Amino acid sequence: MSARLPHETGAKRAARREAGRRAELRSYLTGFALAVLLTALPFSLVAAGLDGRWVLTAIGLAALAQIVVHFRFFLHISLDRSTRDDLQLILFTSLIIALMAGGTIWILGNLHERMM
Amino acid sequence: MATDWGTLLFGRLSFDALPFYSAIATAAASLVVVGAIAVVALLTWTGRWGWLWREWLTTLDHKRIGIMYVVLSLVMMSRGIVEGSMMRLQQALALNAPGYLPPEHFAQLFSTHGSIMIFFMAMPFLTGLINFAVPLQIGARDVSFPLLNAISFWLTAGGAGLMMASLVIGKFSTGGWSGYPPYTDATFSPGVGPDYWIVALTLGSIGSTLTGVNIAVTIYKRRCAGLHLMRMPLFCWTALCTAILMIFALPPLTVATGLLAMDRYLGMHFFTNDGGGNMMNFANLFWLFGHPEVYILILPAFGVYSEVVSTFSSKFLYGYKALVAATMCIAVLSFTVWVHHFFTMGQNADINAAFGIATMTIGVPTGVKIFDWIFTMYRGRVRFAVPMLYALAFMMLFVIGGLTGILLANPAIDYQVHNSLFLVAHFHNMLIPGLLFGMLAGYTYWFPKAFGFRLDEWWGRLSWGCWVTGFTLAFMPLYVLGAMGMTRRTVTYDNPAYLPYMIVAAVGAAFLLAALATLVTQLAVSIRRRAALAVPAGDPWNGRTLEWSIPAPAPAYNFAALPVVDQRDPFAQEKKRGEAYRPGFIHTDIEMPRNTGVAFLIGMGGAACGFAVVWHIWWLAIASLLFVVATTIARSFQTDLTETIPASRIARDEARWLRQVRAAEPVGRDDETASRNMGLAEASA
Amino acid sequence: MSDAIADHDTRHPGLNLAETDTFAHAEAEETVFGFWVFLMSDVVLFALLIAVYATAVPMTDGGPGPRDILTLGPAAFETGLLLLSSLTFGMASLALKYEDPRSRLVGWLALTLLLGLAFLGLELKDFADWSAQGAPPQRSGFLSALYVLLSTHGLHVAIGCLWIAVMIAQVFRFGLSAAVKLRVMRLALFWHMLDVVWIGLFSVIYLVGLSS
Amino acid sequence: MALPLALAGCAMGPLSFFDPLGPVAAAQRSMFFQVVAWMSLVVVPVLVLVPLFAWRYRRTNTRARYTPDWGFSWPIEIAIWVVPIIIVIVLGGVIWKARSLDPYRPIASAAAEAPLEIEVVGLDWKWLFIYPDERIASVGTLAIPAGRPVRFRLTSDTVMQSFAIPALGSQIYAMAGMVTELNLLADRPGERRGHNTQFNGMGFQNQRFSVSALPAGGFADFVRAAQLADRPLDDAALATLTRQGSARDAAQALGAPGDQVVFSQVPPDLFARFVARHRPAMAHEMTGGMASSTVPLPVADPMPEMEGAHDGH
Ligand code: HEO
Ligand code: HEM
Ligand SMILES: [Cu+2]
Repeated sequence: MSARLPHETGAKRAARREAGRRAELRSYLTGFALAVLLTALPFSLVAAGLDGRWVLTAIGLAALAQIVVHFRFFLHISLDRSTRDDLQLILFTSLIIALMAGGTIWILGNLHERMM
Repeated sequence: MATDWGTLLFGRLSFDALPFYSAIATAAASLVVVGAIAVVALLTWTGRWGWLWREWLTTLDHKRIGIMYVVLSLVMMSRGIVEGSMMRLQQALALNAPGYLPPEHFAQLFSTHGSIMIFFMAMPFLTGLINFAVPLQIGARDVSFPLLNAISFWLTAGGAGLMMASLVIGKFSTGGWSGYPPYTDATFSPGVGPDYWIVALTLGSIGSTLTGVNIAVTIYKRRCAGLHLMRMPLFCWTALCTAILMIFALPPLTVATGLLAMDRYLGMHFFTNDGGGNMMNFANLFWLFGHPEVYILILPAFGVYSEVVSTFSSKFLYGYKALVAATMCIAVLSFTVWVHHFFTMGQNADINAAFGIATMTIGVPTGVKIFDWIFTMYRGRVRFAVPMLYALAFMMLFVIGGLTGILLANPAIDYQVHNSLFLVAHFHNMLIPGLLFGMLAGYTYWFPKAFGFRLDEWWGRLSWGCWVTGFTLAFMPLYVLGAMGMTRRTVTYDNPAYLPYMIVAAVGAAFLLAALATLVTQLAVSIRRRAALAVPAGDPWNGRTLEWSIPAPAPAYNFAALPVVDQRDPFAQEKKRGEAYRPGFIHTDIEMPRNTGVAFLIGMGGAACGFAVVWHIWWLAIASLLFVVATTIARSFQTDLTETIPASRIARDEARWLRQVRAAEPVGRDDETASRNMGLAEASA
Repeated sequence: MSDAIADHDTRHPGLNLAETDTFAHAEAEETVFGFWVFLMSDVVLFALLIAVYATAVPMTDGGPGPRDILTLGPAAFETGLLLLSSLTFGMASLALKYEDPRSRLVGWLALTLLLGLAFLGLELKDFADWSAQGAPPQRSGFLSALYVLLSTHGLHVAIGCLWIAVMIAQVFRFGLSAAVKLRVMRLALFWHMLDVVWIGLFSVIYLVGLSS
Repeated sequence: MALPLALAGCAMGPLSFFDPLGPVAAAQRSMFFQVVAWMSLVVVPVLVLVPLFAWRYRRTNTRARYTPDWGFSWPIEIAIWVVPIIIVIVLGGVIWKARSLDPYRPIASAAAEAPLEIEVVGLDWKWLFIYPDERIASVGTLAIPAGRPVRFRLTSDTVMQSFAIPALGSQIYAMAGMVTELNLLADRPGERRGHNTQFNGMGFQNQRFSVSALPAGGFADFVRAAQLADRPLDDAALATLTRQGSARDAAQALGAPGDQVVFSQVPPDLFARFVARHRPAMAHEMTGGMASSTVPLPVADPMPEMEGAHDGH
């Protein structure tokens, strides 16, 4: 697994590098393609003038999916053991956002209803 | 046209901004000016400018930054306490009479007092203690981002400077520390007051956010070998949780003050009465920050108590894991209760009940902590040193504040006592015996590690006595007054039944002033007696954690060799096994960040920008902003940012210290406060 | 540092330099992680602004609402620009990691910069158009929230652009030193996060605002 | 602390819920004692154990046992978690039940009468009470019939304020352009006071009023007297009221004695117009879109004076 096995020859190392690079390039391109797709989808729903609850749901899901795509392919956050630290951080942040933003909308929505 | 040029150059600034509107304001402003001149004169007289610049203003050493935070905090505390006492005196005189303070001055006082105490007394104090102690406790040489640390400090200092400036130039907000619009919007407060409030808080909160990042990363990434999270001293745990709270709880404040600034400066309509504004958004945002904030304040104090109770009971901390779990519970729960600050705004009963119950839930882990400290004393050997006295007073008084907190947490009861002096009593009951006693305990506890000598015990006890008496007299009557319906922020009243309580409270405030005075005296006396109080061996309290295993004062690089730890309370175990004070085998060169004036410049640039924004001096605002940006960019082009402390010097320092240790006579705990205590503890505690 | 660093173990988000530059990789563990923590704080700020915006949508004070001023076309175009810039920054990251010739790294960075500037230009044009239609931020609570939410993101993009420019200068000045690499890595996180935030923005402001 | 409060009882003055005049305040008072009692179960042990342990295990007491390495015990641990949890559950139940004290919730009363409607407008620094059905209004004094529930609807024409009559019950905020509600009941005649609890400027401390819960006949007399008194709430009177100053200042300006004024001939949609001043769209809904609701309030623009008084000079 290690990148610097002492007995590795120069040529072998270069080949490994090239392979690594191609894999990463592919990953960026995949991410880009998925992101384009997940953007185009909700935009076209709205552009087509569709409405209803399901459109809102679709917008939300597409956004969520695209965020995951960005995290996975551009920010290289994965479920690997070694990257759990930042995944936990992201999950904690999501919890805080859910509490704060969700709470805000809940409470202000209720106030709006009762006071305006 | 001349006037246009004046506006262009000086914005709203004019001679009217000077505080000649009342004798008291003029006097206060003069005091600030005279104080500043005196400091400058003293520095010039003693030729200390170079020293100040080299040793302090440009330092990146976490210990010195920590010390500067505490100094800043003590200076601001002096102002805050004087202001609090002025209000107490006013109210003692204000039965059917105007008293000696006009309403507007009184309103400025509670606004500056609250803002200063929270943002420029409490926050710097706890940040200072964390900065000083955490790297030492985790066996690190510095925090993760020393330059950022210094920038945080200088931004905070810049904010504090603006608070002081508001005393001399212009007026401060009259909207309280929570600054609710629409009162603070341009329609109702067109002056500079709320702008000062916004700008000072913004500088402070940027500083705190960056501190939070810095401390969290330091604790995550800089622990010495073997120091697993579950082996960390409790103070580090509370520092970590506080740091996390800072990272996540300050954004709502930034949003709240930022949007208010948009209203005031650009005529937008976030919180205005008209134009589709909605002040309820502000209340919501402010308390999304405000509630976690009070736990940012209290958690480090809890950490100090954990260290202190264990050390001065000569005993293992009871329930370490429970304390860790309770700390984390408090940190997470603190994000779920903010609505209890505006139960009376109009949302439905279900929401109020949900948040009321969530609020009470925090009482459970808090109570666990208190009982854990109680059982730490159980079957211990309790010594009544000053930090322990603070801890004991804290436990007794804090539960009363907790009880009243639980009362407030019940929406139906809060409908009655909200905005009353009952609430003021509650939060001072948490803030003084809880936070402030903790900070003072920490200050007394770590002082010898910072300066190499202990604080005078007698004056410390006297000060403690004044704090406890003063607090009790000044704030317990407010519970009754609140129950009698007296509102907060009231400059005069007409109910004679309030008067006796008000007089008692004023007497209490006098004790609190005395407490401040004795604290200052203690410092002066200790400096004078520093030879007798010196503890060069570094362990005056028979400490248990890593910071006590190094000399006092701690060297710039903290540890000659980075420690390796295999259990909790590592230094206590080392001493027990007779392995303490062993010289390091090999010393290596140590790279430390080189001093730089960049942080100071950025902080002052930020303050200048803030001042310019307050007074609408746009050229200066733009210039100072550009200056900050340019400084940052220029810094990023600098190389050679570290300096090397050669191994030989480290070996020499260490050898000298070990000689001092060997020369020191070990003292038993009975002699802890005697001058024989050179910082070497007797093996059998 | 310990051996753990020598393998693929990344303890920070973003680019993993383990295979190509062990020294910078070891440093990154702390530096890049720290910046990521800061970004989380920033994201919370955006989340709150979005929440405030959501509560402000009905507060039009009789003035224009979302349907009156928002249009899908420009939003889609702006989204495309940002998305493309994420890809170009990804290419820059690879050029950095595999220590390609300097010109290639600078080229990708410059392209990203251009895309960022184009985005800003379009956003400013939107603002100008809306103001011309009688919908300046001072008109209502809704419009205040709209402009502030968008321009907070815009301000971040502007900072990102300035940062890219500085990094281009630093690449010329210092080459691919560890310090430069670490800065570009942090910049990459910043840039990608801005795009993530934009997903939230276009979904809430444009898509939800214009549907139903 | 509870004891002196309880003893103080009526000595607590006219602004205290410890001397309640209605069921809401009475319930709040009893809940106060209930919470104190439950909390005492854990607070008292702390107050006892801290000095006890500190003294018993003081360093000089060498007879006490010393176990430096002891740091955990399951029984203690369980007790210190479980007992508070139980108390929180009990007190949570108290809170859950207390939802019936929601200020918006109408109060049932023996009398089958509909609640008395009162509209409250927060001004700087006085409250204007409008009795829409009676077409009267008052400043500096609030008269209500004892035994008949009252439904308040509140708004503010200036910054946020909080309306409180502690002896009757809950307080609630009033905000410009918005309407909050509060239901209270005085279950017997009596005199108390009310005030604003939310700081709103330099006259804040004067924003108090007297509250008279009158017997049914007394209230009818009050209404009749007000209707007969020749002090219409016309544009001039409104302009005076909305100027900054206390109720006493307003009374003086209107040539009324003392610190109270009672008005007759109150325009029917006055409250709606106050709301509409700050949120035009809302008044439409409130009045079913009647055109009159958007007629602007003929009040003097309070801006110039406000600048001075709020920001000081
Ligand atoms: C350091 C500061 C601090 C701390 C630690 C606390 C802690 C608590 N606070 Fe307080 N507060 C603080 C500072 C403030 N509070 C305020 C306002 C405030 C309000 C709003 C009131 C209103 O505006 O009308 C409520 C409801 C509470 C509740 C509580 C509760 C339940 C706790 C709990 O954390 C207390 C927990 C402790 C307990 C309970 C005692 C020990 C526990 C034992 C013995 C175990 C048994 C416990 C149970 C069975 C529950 N607070 C304000 C007002 C701001 C303003 O308006 O200007 C401030 C500054
Ligand atoms: C030590 C002596 C102190 C005294 C004499 C004192 C006194 C006062 C007084 C008289 C008030 C105004 C009460 C009112 O609204 O009627 C007040 C408010 C306040 N105090 Fe203190 N206080 C002290 C310490 C502290 C400390 C240590 C803190 C915080 C760490 C603090 C935080 C506050 C806050 C936040 C307010 C509310 C301000 C507002 O209404 O906006 N005080 N204090
Ligand atoms: Cu709170």
